[in-house]
Amino acid sequence: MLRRTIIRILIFCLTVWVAITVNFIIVRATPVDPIAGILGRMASKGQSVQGGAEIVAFYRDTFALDEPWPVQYFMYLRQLLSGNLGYSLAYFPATVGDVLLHAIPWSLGLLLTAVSIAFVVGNLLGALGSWRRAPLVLRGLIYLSMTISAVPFYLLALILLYLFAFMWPILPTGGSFTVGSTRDFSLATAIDFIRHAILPVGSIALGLVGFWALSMRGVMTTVLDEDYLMYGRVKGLRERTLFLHYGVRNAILPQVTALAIDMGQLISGQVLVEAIFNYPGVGTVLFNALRTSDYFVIQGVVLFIIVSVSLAMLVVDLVYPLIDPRITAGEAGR
Amino acid sequence: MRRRPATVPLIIGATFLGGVLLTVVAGHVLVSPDSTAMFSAVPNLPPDAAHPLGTQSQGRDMLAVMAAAIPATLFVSLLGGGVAVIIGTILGMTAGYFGGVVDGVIRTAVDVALTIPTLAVLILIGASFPVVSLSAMGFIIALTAWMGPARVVRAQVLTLREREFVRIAKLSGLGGFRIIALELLPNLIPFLSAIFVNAVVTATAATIGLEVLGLGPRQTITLGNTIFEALYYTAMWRGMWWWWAPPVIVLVCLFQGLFFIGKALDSIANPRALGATT
Amino acid sequence: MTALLEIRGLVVGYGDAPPVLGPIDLDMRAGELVGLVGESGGGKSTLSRAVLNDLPAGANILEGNIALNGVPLYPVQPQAWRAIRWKQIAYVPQAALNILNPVRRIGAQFGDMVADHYGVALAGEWMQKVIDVLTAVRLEPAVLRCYPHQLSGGMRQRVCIAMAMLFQPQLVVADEPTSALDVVSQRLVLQTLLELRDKFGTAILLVGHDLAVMAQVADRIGILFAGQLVEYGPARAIFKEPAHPYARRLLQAVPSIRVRSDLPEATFPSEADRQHWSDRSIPMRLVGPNHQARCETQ
Amino acid sequence: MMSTDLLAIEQAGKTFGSGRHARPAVVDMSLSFPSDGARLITIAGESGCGKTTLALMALGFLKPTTGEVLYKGIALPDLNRADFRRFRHKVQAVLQNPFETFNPFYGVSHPLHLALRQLGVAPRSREGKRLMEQALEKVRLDPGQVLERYPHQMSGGQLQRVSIARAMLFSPELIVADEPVSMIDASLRVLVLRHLVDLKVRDGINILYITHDLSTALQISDELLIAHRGRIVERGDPQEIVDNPQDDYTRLLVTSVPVPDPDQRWGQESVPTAS
Repeated sequence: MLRRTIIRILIFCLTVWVAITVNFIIVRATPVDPIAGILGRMASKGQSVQGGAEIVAFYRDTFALDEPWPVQYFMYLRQLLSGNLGYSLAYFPATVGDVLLHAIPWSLGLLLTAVSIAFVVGNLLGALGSWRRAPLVLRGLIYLSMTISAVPFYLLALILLYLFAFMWPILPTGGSFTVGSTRDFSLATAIDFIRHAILPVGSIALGLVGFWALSMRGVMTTVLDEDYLMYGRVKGLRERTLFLHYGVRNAILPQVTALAIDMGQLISGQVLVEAIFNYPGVGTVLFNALRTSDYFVIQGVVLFIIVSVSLAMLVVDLVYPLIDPRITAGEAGR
Repeated sequence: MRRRPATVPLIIGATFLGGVLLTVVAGHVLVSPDSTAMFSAVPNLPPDAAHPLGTQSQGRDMLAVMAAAIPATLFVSLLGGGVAVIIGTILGMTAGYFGGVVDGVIRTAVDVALTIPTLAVLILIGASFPVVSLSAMGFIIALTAWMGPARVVRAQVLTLREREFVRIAKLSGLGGFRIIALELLPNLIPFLSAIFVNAVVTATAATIGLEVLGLGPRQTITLGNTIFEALYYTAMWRGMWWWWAPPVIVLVCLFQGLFFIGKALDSIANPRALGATT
Repeated sequence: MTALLEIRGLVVGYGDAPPVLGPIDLDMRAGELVGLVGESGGGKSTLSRAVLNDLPAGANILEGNIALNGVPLYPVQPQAWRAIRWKQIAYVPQAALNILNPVRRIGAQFGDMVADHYGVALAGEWMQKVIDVLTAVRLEPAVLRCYPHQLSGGMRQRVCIAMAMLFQPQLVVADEPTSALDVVSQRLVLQTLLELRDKFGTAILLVGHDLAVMAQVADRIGILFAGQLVEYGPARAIFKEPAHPYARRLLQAVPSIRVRSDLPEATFPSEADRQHWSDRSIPMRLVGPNHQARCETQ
Repeated sequence: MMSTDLLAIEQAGKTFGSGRHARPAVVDMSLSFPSDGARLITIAGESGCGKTTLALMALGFLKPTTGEVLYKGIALPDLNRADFRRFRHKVQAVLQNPFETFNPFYGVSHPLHLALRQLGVAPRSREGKRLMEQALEKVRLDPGQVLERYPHQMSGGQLQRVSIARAMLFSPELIVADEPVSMIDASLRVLVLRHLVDLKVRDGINILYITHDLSTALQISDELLIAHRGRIVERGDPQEIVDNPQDDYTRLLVTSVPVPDPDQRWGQESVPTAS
């Protein structure tokens, strides 16, 4: 148990280190001086660079750009460890950290809501659909959700956006609040907030439901073939007991692992959905940074995504033994 | 008793993909390929007889754009998916068959790569080195899709390796690589075809994703670039549905087609995973 | 004396394909241990699953019936079956790693049975009963707190026997209960079954492939070949005076642990032999007291 | 002491894993096949006693952690290329599960073809056909029927006999038979074993028979070794061991084997204690 945890944490550290190093290499591997190059590119696009000189000076100092590579690498690691991701070029003097801090709660809320809805609905749908006496309507629903989930989130987002904000304009086209509204703790604010979240959450959840339903159904069909289910049935147990305690309880375990594995894909998809709805999360920050070549924000967001996905997977992996008695009890019993 | 459960999804999948290809044919028949050029037509025209899918703001004919974009996108997807499967298969087989340290290294690499959201890395690469050619895009995209094949192939090889027929082949004097090629590979063919389709799906999603963010090959017309431009020039807000809808619909059909074919191949490769309802 | 279990003209098949089993006529008395042997695909498992109303998907009873205490079990009334299951006919499965729910403690799995059949929680009197059956199979009550993978194969199999005996059914069907166990555990499991039979008067239908095991525990032995019951009689009569050619071959193929003897010449049964053994036109006839076989008169 | 045995396993031990997870599968097992005359040696024991690990070491598939396996007096890792090739050819095996011994992708003839190619004979040549027919006739299979089929079209008994025929192509000196009959119907087991005995008597091939079934071991072996938890606990003449077991575990094992006679039932007094 302890061994497994340590190995898992080591893999986490390795992942983060690889990500950070790749980041470092990519920046240095670009043929031009990163800072000058970026400022130059921005200037050529006609964007004003407030405090350009200060930024250059700051970077030369903190990242020791005049020193040889190993020193640069060391300085870079030290800055990162102290949480310093640099300045935003577009919003100077805001730091990348500030920009991220504003965006993270939005992204996290969006992700958690969508994933929880989809995980519960999808698994329930898949489990029920694999059970012997599932009604035809349910099976049709599963099939529908499965075909929908074959389409990436961002395309679903475009389609939903057109359907519910343009063709049939019942929902806002983007943002998180109506522009100019006062954000107080009133019911109207809450409704406004929810109305803005429906489409982004919906396009992610809709894309995920079929995915979970499909894989749950796959796992359930193997579970249904298991000896313990046959034995339970011969024992004359009720369908409900068999379904919940013998079927779903066993099938949900591999689903949780799958949740961890697909986290990376999930977040990649969310980035685009946020950008399409102009939702003020990390994805939109990234999208805007790409448009303005705000290089350090791009770098910061990418690092942040990698670290948080790794962290999420680490947590799932460490929590998993708690729900699978074969791992914990197995170790204790020996 | 033995029904081929794969037939129906295979037909549905082929129909969707057929529809996508038909668009290309229609484009070549109905409009000149030169109509993809800027201002070869009046901009912002809704669909009519001369421009069956209308024109966009830079005066390109949308049907001609689609006829050019679909092959370009398919090229990137197939190249990316194919390279990913080759890399994944080689790594998976090596890890699974030889085990030990080799396996440990490859498995850790796969685990680490799976943890890293690939789109994020692609964004970083795309932002640092502007991608110029479709082939370059294909190879970069392959970096996002090799882990799945490597995992699946490794797992398959691990179970096959313990099968007694491998021992018998060893007793007949076959060496490691010949055992992989002669005894293991033939049994993996159905798996590999299913894996390939899945890799193409992953590759397509990643390509389009990058392009929609504006990080695609700049000078080329692709489905993703078309969507990016439509969004950039606020086509939806201007009511120009003929600009953004065709690439979206073609992509939806492409993904549906690949989904159904992948499902059919999956059920051939792994009959146990078949749902009771199919 | 009426039989506990009567099987009359039972035919089982998949759709329109030729039947895989039957017609079978067989009866069991209360408290009796009947052994069914035969090669794989011979129909012994299909027969036991018909008794349990747990035929594999697609298989159906085409003709005949099974009666328990004179009451026909088919056609099946789902509600009535839940009442018969486990209270009257229980089951000891083949020892498989996954026969018990891997993510539920043994105690909870006993609890499921009590709750679903009697609608009460596992406590008080019921808890005492569970502890009693566990003691009867030589297990500590502590196993109730264990997960299945924490027990050895032999222990899991004894848990299954305890589960089968909890409601003191009249009949227990045991399908190859020891085929996955080593001989030491096999002996323990079989002797436990015998003790419980003596204690509760439960009849046991034991399905197996090992004639030597049957010699140790069975009162009567039925031999199945190609879906037919070819011989049925008291264990001693089967061993001393086998009548059917397949039964004779089967016996010849059982090596003894006592005396070393020469192995028979390696002649494999020909297609013609197999055709002849499964000839349905030959009726079952009495070849000795209580002993019948499907063979021509000598 | 110079050993010129055909195959000798000398105090071989095998431990899987390391450190806290170390699990010794085989401890100090020795046995040898002399170069003169053919013998059938049996290792009997329950699952997990180390018998299959030993078989894999004898075949050179596993390297012992301690001790060594010698072929004609030379430890396996020290064999030169030519000698190792000879060892590979002359020490053959029949494995446990006939349905897994054959690659489902190919026909039943595939392993026979592989063997012939290894011997430098084209499988489709007249010579190749003759060799295959000869080998199949030794196990009383009709070559015409067998060679055209796929594994799933045959019974376990038939497949196991094809496996024996495959081994025979190499004119082996030793065949390791790892539970060759445990997956075969009871009525056919003895017949397949009979073929093994014939190989010894008729063709002069040594047999290492690995089994959990003490009864068949008694019937066919010249020497019997009882394995328990990775160690050989008793060895000697089979009848002697069965009649008069010295070791406690052997005694428990012998008394637990069911006797096929309703008049010799287990006594209630000697129920083994829970394991």
